[in-house]
Amino acid sequence: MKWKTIKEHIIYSLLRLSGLFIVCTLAILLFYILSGGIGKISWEFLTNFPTNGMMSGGIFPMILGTLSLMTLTMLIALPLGIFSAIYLVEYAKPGRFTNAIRLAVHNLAGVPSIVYGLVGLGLFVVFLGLGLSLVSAALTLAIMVLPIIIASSQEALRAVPQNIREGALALGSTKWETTCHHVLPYALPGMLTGSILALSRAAGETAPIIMTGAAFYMTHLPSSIFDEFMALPYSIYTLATQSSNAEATRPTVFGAILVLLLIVLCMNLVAIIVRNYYRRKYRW
Amino acid sequence: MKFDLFTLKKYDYKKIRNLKDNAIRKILFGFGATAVIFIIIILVFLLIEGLPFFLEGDGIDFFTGDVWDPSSPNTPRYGILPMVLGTFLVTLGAIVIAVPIGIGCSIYLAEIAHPKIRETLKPIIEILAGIPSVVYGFFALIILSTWIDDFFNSTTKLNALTGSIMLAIMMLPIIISLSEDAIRSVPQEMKEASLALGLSKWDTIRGVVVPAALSGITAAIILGVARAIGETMTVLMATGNAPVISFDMLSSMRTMTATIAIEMGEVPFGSTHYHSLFAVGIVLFAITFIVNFIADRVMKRFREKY
Amino acid sequence: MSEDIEIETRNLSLWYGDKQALKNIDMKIPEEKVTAIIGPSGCGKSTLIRCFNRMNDIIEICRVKGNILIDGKDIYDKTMDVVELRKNVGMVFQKPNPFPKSIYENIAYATRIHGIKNKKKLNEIVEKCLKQAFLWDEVKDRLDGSARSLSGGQQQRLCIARALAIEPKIILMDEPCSALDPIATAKIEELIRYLSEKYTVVIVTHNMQQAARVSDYTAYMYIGEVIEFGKTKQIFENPSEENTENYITGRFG
Amino acid sequence: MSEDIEIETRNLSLWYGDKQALKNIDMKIPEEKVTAIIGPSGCGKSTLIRCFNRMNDIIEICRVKGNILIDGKDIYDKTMDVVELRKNVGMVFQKPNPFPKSIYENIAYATRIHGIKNKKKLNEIVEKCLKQAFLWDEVKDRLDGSARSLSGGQQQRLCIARALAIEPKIILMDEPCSALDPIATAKIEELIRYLSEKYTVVIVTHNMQQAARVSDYTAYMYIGEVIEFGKTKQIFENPSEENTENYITGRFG
Amino acid sequence: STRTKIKQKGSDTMLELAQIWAEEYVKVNDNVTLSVSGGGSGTGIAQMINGQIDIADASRPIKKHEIAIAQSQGIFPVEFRICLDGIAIITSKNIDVSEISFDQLQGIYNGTIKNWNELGGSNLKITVYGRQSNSGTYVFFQEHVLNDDDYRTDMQPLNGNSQIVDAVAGDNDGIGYVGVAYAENRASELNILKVKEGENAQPILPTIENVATEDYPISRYLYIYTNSNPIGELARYVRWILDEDGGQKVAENLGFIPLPQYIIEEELEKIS
Ligand SMILES: Nc1ncnc2c1ncn2[C@@H]1O[C@H](COP(=O)(O)OP(=O)(O)OP(=O)(O)O)[C@@H](O)[C@H]1O
Ligand SMILES: Nc1ncnc2c1ncn2[C@@H]1O[C@H](COP(=O)(O)OP(=O)(O)OP(=O)(O)O)[C@@H](O)[C@H]1O
Ligand SMILES: [Mg+2]
Ligand SMILES: [Mg+2]
Repeated sequence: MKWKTIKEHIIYSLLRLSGLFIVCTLAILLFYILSGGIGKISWEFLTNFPTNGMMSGGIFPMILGTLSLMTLTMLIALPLGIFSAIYLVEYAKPGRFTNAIRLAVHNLAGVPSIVYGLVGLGLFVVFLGLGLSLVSAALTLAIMVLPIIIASSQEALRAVPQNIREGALALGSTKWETTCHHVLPYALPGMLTGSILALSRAAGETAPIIMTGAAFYMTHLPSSIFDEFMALPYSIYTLATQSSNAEATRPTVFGAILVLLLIVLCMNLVAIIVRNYYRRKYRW
Repeated sequence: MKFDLFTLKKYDYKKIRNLKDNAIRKILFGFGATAVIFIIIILVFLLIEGLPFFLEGDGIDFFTGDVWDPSSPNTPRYGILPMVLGTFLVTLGAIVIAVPIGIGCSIYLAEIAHPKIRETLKPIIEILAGIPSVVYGFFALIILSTWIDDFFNSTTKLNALTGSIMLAIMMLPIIISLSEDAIRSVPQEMKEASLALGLSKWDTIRGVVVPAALSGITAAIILGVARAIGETMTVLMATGNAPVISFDMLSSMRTMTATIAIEMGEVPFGSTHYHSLFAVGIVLFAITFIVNFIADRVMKRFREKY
Repeated sequence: MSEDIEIETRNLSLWYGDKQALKNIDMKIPEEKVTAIIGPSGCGKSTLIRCFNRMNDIIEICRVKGNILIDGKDIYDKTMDVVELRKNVGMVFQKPNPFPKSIYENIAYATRIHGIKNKKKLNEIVEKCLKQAFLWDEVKDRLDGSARSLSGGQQQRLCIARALAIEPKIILMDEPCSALDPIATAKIEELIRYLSEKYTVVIVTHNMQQAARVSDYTAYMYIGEVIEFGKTKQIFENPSEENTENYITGRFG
Repeated sequence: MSEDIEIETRNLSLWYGDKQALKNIDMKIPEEKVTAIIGPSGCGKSTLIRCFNRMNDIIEICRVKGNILIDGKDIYDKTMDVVELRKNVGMVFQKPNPFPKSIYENIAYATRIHGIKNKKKLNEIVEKCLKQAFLWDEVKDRLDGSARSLSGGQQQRLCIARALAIEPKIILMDEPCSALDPIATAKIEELIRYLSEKYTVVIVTHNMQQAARVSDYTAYMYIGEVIEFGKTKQIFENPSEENTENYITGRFG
Repeated sequence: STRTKIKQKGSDTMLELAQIWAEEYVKVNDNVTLSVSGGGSGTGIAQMINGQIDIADASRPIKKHEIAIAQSQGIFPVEFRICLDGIAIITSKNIDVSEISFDQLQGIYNGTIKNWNELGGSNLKITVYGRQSNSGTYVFFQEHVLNDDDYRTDMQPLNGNSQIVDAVAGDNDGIGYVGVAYAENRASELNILKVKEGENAQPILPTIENVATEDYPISRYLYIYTNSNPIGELARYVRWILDEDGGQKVAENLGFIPLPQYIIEEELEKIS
């Protein structure tokens, strides 16, 4: 009996250690990134063009590029994803076809981003003639996040209890009234949470945009969505691996990483806050 | 339905509602169909661009050849084996590291940790999951690789192990959060039943909770693996990218994803090399699709159980 | 039975996939009376009353054969407007399911979608329905409060008020008290008795005492069939089937 | 009551957070008899029997005052080994909850952890317990099959067998039949009667007929208090409290 | 906006050069928007062939079959030499070998030489670093030093010159090849080898002068390619690149070797 208690204590300690591992990992990562990048962050850094081979100046065009890429991706993917999820959950009759779609959506959510890049290059850049451009990259990212948005929106819709729908239908509401008044208001936060998380993943994606429209350096901001653009992840990648004077450009890399992390984490934070707020608000 | 808009009167309210209902149904169907078409296009396009490569007669060599050297001035060779092996070993390494830590951590979170600790740890895990892969890659490139080099005194800083460790850290959030869900969805009655038999908490976790959540945990691991297989930037920056057949975790390796990322830019459209990369894409797609499919199945079985 | 018939089922059968849940049910439910449906768990009580407002339509695997006439019209007819039907046949569910909106909105909602947008009129309707459901006094000061903050019994009465607001002729109740405590149950039962003056009420219950207390007619179901249907007093005191008697006297169930 | 006393509660009170769920309960449960606890929903029946094996310990907000003596020992004493206590006081739950393992493992798992590792001995115990639970004949050919593939009633009997395997002296049952059909219920009731020859059985039930059928003693609870406790026959035929009578005759609940 | 867009892409060796060109050029001529990307010489040429860009940067001359493919797509690449570059052979500090011949280099890179002691160094396995296959340096080295042999398969192909410098500096048995500018920048952490073309030739160190005079045997031109002879803004830009006080000066500042005047004249003639 005694030995058993000791043994269990050892096991609990090991389990605790694995929890600690996560904390340490994050702490180390953040420590390096913060200590490398915090000194670089300044108003000038955020609002100026890079100069002198990216050793000085700022990263404004990359920030702007990443943000506009996000916006465009969202404009394409969000309505498409959310409305198709509504169709699939609330309207589609189950059957082989719906099942196949469900399966496809579910499994495509796990397909590597590089494959989407490949398709984006072949399809949008070349076949559709959109060229290396913001819109090609946004379309590529949009089809990449589409399955994720659909899947998480479906989940949010399903989380609305059936008895709410039944309650509304029993009062003589039409299907759309039921969906619009009684399902969407409660599912929307969940749908948005999933979508924001998906988009924040897209914000950090590098591989697909290398192939579809990101440029390392541009002398001016893009003037339309058919121009190339600069983006934080691509700049980080290139500067980290190609720069002839790695020591001199490293602060810029750290600074860019910090900014990218902030953008992504802010999106995550918003998603988490939205979710927690509504989780507390609607407990079925 | 025959319907004249101009004769609509107030008392036709009911008709308007029904009309609206039908219109919206059609619009939504349109959206659903568009999304589906999008998704189908991906598949079709991938196949159109990749299949010619198999048909051109290099198909067999593709799967059996052990040399990948498409830009050789002598004889370009397209053997996918080194990259399949690279992907396999790097992923395996990541599994070995991430699975014990991941399961341990999820048990800790779900069953042992004080609710307050759980509530602080979960956002941390979510933050880890949200960090872009290029950041992990950068970390591997400049910091982790130096540590590995110092510690193992390896011949090269950028090697499979560096990649595996980084991938493990990227897999952990997926494994932990999904397994924690699985463990927490084991019904309370099940735990009570075990406790009521006079079993200790650890006996309950080990003998009842974990076995009951096993398919959920398995699915979590499989999904983590799918993520690792498909990860590009991190391995591109961390593993050194030599397309060799080697079983030494301290040697440089190249994965399928890295191959596409490295070479896609250099190929003239329509060339054999171009199609060969789509062929790699198809293989990668097939592997992740199958892995996800299995995870989906396992997960479904898990859900059905309760 | 000399009363007017409100709902009539003719040889009604129902399948969930391959499984038959209702078997050739013939039943005539009288107008402006309370009819209770009792029977052991899984015998098809819920399934049956969900046929009356075609709530089963939303279950994909469900197939129906036979006819149900309400006021003489076949509700499974192709020309039937289901939305309209459900307006005439209100339903109250086992678990109170108020919308997570304000108390006021819960009642005003259905009224509004059915075309009444006048604010004053809405107010009147809300008040009337809450009064009918014996809830007005308890909530009149907090109509804007969330319906979810009400107690279980109050929520259930709110659901009843909500059903009354669309002015149905029939009210179906599927074990409306099973989630409630005795005091709340007593209030709902009182309400049911009161409603039967103006509405046809069909109530499913597990609780035989409840059936005896509130209903005028009782149907006893067993594995998809209606074994016995008649005046409540007669069923409870002098059942003609042995199966019924066994169930009522608690020999099983 | 002339029997030996197995469980005795002395002035037992219990709170969930601020809410008192049990109020000064004094009760003496006799040995090797079946004691039924009845009462309307939410009155504290489950809470009470979950005190007997300290199952409430795992609910964080739960506080207990007063004493419970089992075989004369205070189980809420500091020196009490909870794991050991639960070994002596088995429990069967409302919903059958077999472990997702094989039928054999369901019974053998706890036994093995409690120190019996000999394969032959384990086999014997499994067989004995399944026989005691009237389940042996139905499952003897598929001991390696999943417990989840059994029917609800079989699962519940498996849970009872599982509880018997650790050789408790007392068996607590919290509405063991509420999820079962009439035939399965009848089997479990038969089993309870049989168990009372060797074990002290405490059963919570909603079903008064069931209490009347299986128990020797009955406790009637109402909002956290034991209103009346005595021989079953007497409680049902001649209750001394009006509240009890109202409940039993179905005037509420 | 009305600015002319010029897309430039290709050699990683020239990435920084191209970027600073762009930076400097818009200071003198704001009528253009320049976008610059790396990816490798092969990438640049391929995308030129695919009609995606206006200027391809290349650290090797275009290949015959590439010209053929281009022409079949209606693209006619015009070549400009824009500066000189030498490729330095580097090892880590602790390798006690100071010179190397073409034969030895070929042996190391095709896999026949595996140990430093075969070169008179200590007994250490050689770890070989090179560039990824779409790099011009990769191809140039393969053609001129390896005599078109295939690289050994366990060479670690890295994505940029700086990665090679990093890797070699941190690896006590590594060898790699990088542009001289990259080697010079980190000279203190590296062992830069003298190179001789034949067995009996004079071993030469890759200094600026030695490359400029083409004495150093692994020297090459860096190129840009346009589709047909450039006109308009594109022509102005190319002219500026070839200008002594413009692009050539930038190149010199970055450690590349500017073109002699007579070559500049030759190249200018290609601009209509
Ligand atoms: N959606 C469904 N799909 C498949 N089978 C169903 C479905 N709903 C009910 N059933 C089955 O139909 C039968 C009748 O179910 P129903 O819910 O009508 O019983 P009930 O009398 O209301 O029982 P309870 O008293 O437990 O509510 C049961 O055997 C049940 O398992
Ligand atoms: N974990 C808990 N936290 C807070 N309150 C609880 C908890 N469990 C039970 N209660 C409350 O304690 C009271 C008694 O509950 P208990 O479950 O013992 O009733 P019961 O008699 O078993 O009812 P039922 O017949 O419905 O099972 C109820 O008011 C209930 O809401
Ligand atoms: Mg029911
Ligand atoms: Mg209970």
